[in-house]
Amino acid sequence: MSETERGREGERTDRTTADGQFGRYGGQYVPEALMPALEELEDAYERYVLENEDGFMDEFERRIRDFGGRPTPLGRADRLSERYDSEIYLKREDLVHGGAHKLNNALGQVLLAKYMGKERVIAETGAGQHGTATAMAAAHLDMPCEVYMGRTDVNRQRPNVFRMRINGAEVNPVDIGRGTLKEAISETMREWSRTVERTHYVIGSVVGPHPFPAMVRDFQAVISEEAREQAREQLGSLPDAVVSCAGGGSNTMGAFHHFVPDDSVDLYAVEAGGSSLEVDEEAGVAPNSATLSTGDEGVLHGARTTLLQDSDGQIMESHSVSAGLDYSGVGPELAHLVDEGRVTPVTVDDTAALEAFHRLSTDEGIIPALETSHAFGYLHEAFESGEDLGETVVVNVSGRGDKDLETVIEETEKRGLESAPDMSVFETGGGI
Amino acid sequence: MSETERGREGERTDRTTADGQFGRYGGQYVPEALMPALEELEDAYERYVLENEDGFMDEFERRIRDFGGRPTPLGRADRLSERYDSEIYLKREDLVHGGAHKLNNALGQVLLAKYMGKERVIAETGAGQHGTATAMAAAHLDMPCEVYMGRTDVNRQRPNVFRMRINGAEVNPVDIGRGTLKEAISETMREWSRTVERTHYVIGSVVGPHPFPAMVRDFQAVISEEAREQAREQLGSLPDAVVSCAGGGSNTMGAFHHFVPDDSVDLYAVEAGGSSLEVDEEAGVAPNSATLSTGDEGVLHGARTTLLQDSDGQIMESHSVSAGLDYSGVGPELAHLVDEGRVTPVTVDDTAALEAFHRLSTDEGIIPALETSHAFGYLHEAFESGEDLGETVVVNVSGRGDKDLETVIEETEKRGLESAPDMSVFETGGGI
Amino acid sequence: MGDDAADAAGASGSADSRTGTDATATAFDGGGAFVPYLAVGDPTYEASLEYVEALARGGADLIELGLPFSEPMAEGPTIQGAVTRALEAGMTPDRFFEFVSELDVDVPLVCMTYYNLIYQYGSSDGPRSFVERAAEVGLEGFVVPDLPAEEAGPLREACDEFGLDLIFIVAPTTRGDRLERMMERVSGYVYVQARLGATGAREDVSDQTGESLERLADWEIPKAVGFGIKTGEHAERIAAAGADGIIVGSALVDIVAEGHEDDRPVEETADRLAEKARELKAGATRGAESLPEPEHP
Amino acid sequence: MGDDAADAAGASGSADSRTGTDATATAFDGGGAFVPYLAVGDPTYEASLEYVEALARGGADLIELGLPFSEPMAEGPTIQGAVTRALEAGMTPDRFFEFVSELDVDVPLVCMTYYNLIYQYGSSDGPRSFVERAAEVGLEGFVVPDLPAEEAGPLREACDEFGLDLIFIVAPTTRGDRLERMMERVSGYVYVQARLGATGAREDVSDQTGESLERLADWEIPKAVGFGIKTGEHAERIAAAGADGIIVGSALVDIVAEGHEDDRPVEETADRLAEKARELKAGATRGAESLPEPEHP
Ligand SMILES: Cc1ncc(COP(=O)(O)O)c(C=O)c1O
Ligand SMILES: Cc1ncc(COP(=O)(O)O)c(C=O)c1O
Repeated sequence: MSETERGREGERTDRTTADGQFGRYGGQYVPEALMPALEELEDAYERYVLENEDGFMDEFERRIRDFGGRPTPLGRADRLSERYDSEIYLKREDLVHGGAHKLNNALGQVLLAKYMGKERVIAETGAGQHGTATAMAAAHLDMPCEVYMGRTDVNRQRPNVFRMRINGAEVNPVDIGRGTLKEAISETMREWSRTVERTHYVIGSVVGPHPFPAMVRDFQAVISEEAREQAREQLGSLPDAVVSCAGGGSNTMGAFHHFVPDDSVDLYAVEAGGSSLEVDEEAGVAPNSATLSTGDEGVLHGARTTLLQDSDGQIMESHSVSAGLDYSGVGPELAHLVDEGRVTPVTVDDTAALEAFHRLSTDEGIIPALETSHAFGYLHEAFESGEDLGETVVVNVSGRGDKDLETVIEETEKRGLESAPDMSVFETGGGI
Repeated sequence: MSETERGREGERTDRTTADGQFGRYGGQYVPEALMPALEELEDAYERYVLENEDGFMDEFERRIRDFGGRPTPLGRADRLSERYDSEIYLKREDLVHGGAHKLNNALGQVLLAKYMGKERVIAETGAGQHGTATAMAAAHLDMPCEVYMGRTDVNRQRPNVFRMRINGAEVNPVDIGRGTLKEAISETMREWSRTVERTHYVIGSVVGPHPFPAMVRDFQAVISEEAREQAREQLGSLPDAVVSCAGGGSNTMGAFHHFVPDDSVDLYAVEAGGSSLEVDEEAGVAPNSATLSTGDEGVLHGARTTLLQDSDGQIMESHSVSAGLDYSGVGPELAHLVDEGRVTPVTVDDTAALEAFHRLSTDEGIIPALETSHAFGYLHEAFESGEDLGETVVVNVSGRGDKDLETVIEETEKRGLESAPDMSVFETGGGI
Repeated sequence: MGDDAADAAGASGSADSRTGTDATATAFDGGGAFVPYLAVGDPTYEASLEYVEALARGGADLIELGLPFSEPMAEGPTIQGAVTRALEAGMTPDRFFEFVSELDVDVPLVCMTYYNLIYQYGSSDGPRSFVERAAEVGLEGFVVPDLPAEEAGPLREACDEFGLDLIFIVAPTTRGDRLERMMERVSGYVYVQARLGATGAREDVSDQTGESLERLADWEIPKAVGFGIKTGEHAERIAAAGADGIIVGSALVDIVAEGHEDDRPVEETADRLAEKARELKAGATRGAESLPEPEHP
Repeated sequence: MGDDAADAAGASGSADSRTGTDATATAFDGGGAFVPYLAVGDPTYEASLEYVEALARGGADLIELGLPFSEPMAEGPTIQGAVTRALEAGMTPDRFFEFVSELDVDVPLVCMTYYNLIYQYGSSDGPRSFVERAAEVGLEGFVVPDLPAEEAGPLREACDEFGLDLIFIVAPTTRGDRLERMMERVSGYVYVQARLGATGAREDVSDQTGESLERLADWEIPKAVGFGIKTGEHAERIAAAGADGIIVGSALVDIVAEGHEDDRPVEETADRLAEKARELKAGATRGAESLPEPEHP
């Protein structure tokens, strides 16, 4: 297919603004019933977020500071810096209320729903991080909240389900298909179609139909806004590289956004390489979620973007040890930045991510989320293989790993990783 | 016993400085083997902490900012403010790295150990909060770390044991007695006696022999230093009251310290009332840990202070639904401030604390630690009973409640609390 | 893409240049048209052939054939179930086209599927290959639930090229500008969504239907109402409210699902489908007959 | 507290004004004194009486009687076990004093306990009541592991009032100023801690012992070495290094614990204790005899 055809295909013929398009990605591929809601949301996005009508952005900034704990630090990682003979700095989104960058977006959207006069919010969640962030934001802003979560995920992410319930949110298990994130998103879209007039759908990443990718990016862009300023203050210059893990791409876009115009700053989006980059077309399964690296263009959950799909266009299941990266799509803007060569997509497999988890924990005293561990896995592989990421590298610590302890221990043991601490303290039962 | 006798008893005859005394409390009641270490520590405390020798305090402040996430916000609690018709502000120590104020102290002490040339640190832990904070700080500063923890606690606080191990700390189960905090402290003291020359003991609260109570307070005082400044900036005045939960008293002393000279600010230390304020002398058990409210003077773990003890002077076991408040002693300075009438000790029972846990979670989107919930329990009881705490009240949110989810759910169910969300989402098993 | 292309795309969907097969529109000529939906390949290719033929026997005026997509974002649980069964039994776009070729019915056939399958088909991205192949096997048009008019330019273009219809769904929330835009683009018939929510058979027939039909009163294209029609009586009421046809999916898929779960012979399920079709067709016809003579131009 | 009181307290412990019973110091007169420790009430009040008497029979020159405290901060696991058993069997300060009254031995007895029990005893806070009662039942002094010289003012004062000894522990880490301070306060004998760590029987006898004894060479008070002495041979080596006596706790408590766990008759355990006492006393005596004649003033 020629560039011209592609260009044509991506173009939209009668949109009043071009905001929804990132090169040939983006758009609004949703049931007609949702289109009016998207138009309403576009309008609200433009007025409140872009133009700060009624002081919306002022209130958002105040709340994400006082409730969310911003700004988060940019701190030097002493031992990693020594290890790699380079200045490694950590942008600490793990310190945001709730333990991940997810609240930046959830708080922004729930507040927007309030300004729009919506009566309730709904959200999908996979591992439960976005669901808990939305539940917290909704409790904080006194907004009824329902979260859709696949039954399998409900059962394997109990602590996050507890947290949502304790924050007063309803959790609706989705008993369809495999009962994981993909089904939860589809079900939330359906629920939104049913109740669209009074409900806002708080989507969890820079995915979905316009204006979500742009709006979620804008709420997350506070990460790079702060980091850029902090780097200039603390280092006297911009970093040479920013490294971030990419599932849907929200922490990535947040960490990259304000650096995109800085040509000297290399941007690395680290995807989950899972157990292998090969796919099993027959089974419809990709043993990874390396969408940017191995996927191709298609339409999923409301947007044209890069996807994991078979040659027919059926969506493939992704697989990663990290639930938050386990998604078959990726945000359209990130897909575009990769096409443009502005962002370099790389992958890190499950084992390397686990090793990086342990490395950061013992070297720096920060237990990262398994998602985040992928970013550190790449940092390691790059420096170990002699690839020079530059003199100063900022890694975005998208979240903390408390939620992942059981998984990490199990997977570490299964693999017999040397870098892991042994847990035999539990085995020698004392006589109490 | 007359005041004079008490004054005499508390006096020390040949100390060069009076720092170790808070009225008649404090001192250094430790085995002789530890005395030289305490003298060395006093010296280091004076030079590094009080006089900022070698820029120690500068480094501490930088690290507690960039690694620990300080300053933490002082944020308005909108719905609580409405509920109580008073301005309620939250000092957000739950946002400190690790999820509690504990890191302020742990980071300070591990850094001090480094400046002192120590080769390793040891710490006791009960619920695991101080142990995890110390393990994080030790990993961050590249210091070997061993944590002593009662066997019972090891078994019931698995996630925190995982976190310590993952941060590279050794966890040594203590197979003595009931295997809880009291035994862990005694065992850590013993281990310190054995290896005192190369080891620093990172004690977890404002307890123990001088200089620990003063030093831990100084590391925690950053809480009130920030809060006082933030209150002046955000409210234009000092608050009328500061409310904080008290176990050993470190978050309390931290939250109170800079307000102590402000006579207009009332200070409330909220203790765990457990299931009852009565005690069972026969069994040696107090079904609470209301040391300030019900205990009396004695000597425990190196200091003269207020204790839960029977009439013989045997230490009584304390009991609270919140592991972090479950201690039979309290810091000597806090005991003194209560005697002086500067701090008002109050108690909140298990059930009221659980209710407050749910209230803060659903009203404000902040899941507090069970320890912290006691502070909110008092806030509620005071306002509901018509006692006016003032126009602006600061509550110290000493930690987050992720660690407490299982306990809360169990205890909530057991009590059939109405305020709690029901968890039946887990019961209707889907056909996956 | 230059302005020319954009103009061309824009023009292609305008009311006057609307192309497409006559067949689809003609299916509604008598009024009270019955438009059933089934997921192709549910529960197997063979059974599915029988079922579709049974619907034709039962009086279908036009059939919507679902090509299963792994993420059926607009469907309720019933059709999701059908889609899952069909995919598990190996349905693919190529098998779907084979199915259409093999099918022995003489009513117009429309393909209902999601845009990604259309977009990915063939050697180059873009909808053209899919439309070309659809035309070859004799399909008359498309319903694409995740393709609003705004994103439909390229598919509209390909449909024009091959003379196929592009049917849009009008939702209860669709108003004003959006209706205009859609009217310019639609061909064949318009799918009127009876109420908010995903597909699925419901007991009641929504009040929103009458309102929706009113908003479309001046559209010169047949209006078929779907979402939640379950019985002949429903069908009658909808047709009596002015719909040119009724679209029924979940109520039929339920019969397929039951047959599958209870392990009934294919013949038996086919007979039940035909019978249900007759009930619905009869209802629609009664409804249509109760209407005053249409004032055709 | 005024300066007077402070002076008084300071003075009371000075080398020349040191008071106390003669009994304790005298126990070391022959050199190679054997000082056993047992936790009173372990495992029962009655058995404990037999055990202490057995130690006296075995040649004890002075006995340290442990009054169990719930937080034995300075003890190793062996003595912690003893303390726990004794507390569970109902030992209290009053029962302890009763025990001392009832005990039929004629060597000096010293009470080893933690400061909180001393402080809380009686109707008023402060150590005086405890010391008064101790004097009444015939105790000769105190070893208080959590009471360093700096905190010992009030207890020293009460001891002076009732003529009892206050024994301090000198640790391997105790040096310079601290030694001076202690020398001014100590009476009866000084407890030389053989090495760092909590109490507990060990296989080796630490090199630190000789060094410690050297640091105390000019103290005019008997030096008893404890921590880790387990056999007659250990005892001999320690005494030969210049100790005036050896203190043995864990090795004896081990025998009590074994007797309890194996459910042996009290008599049998008492005999084993007496035998162990004889072994230790003999070793200490041999060690003392190997020394050059002391240059007493
Ligand atoms: C900590 C953390 N990092 C990263 C991600 C991936 O999402 P995104 O790519 O949108 O940042 C998640 C998703 O749950 C997450 O929890
Ligand atoms: C969150 C939290 N708050 C309070 C406490 C009580 O300790 P302190 O009284 O020293 O602040 C603890 C102890 O573990 C804690 O974890």
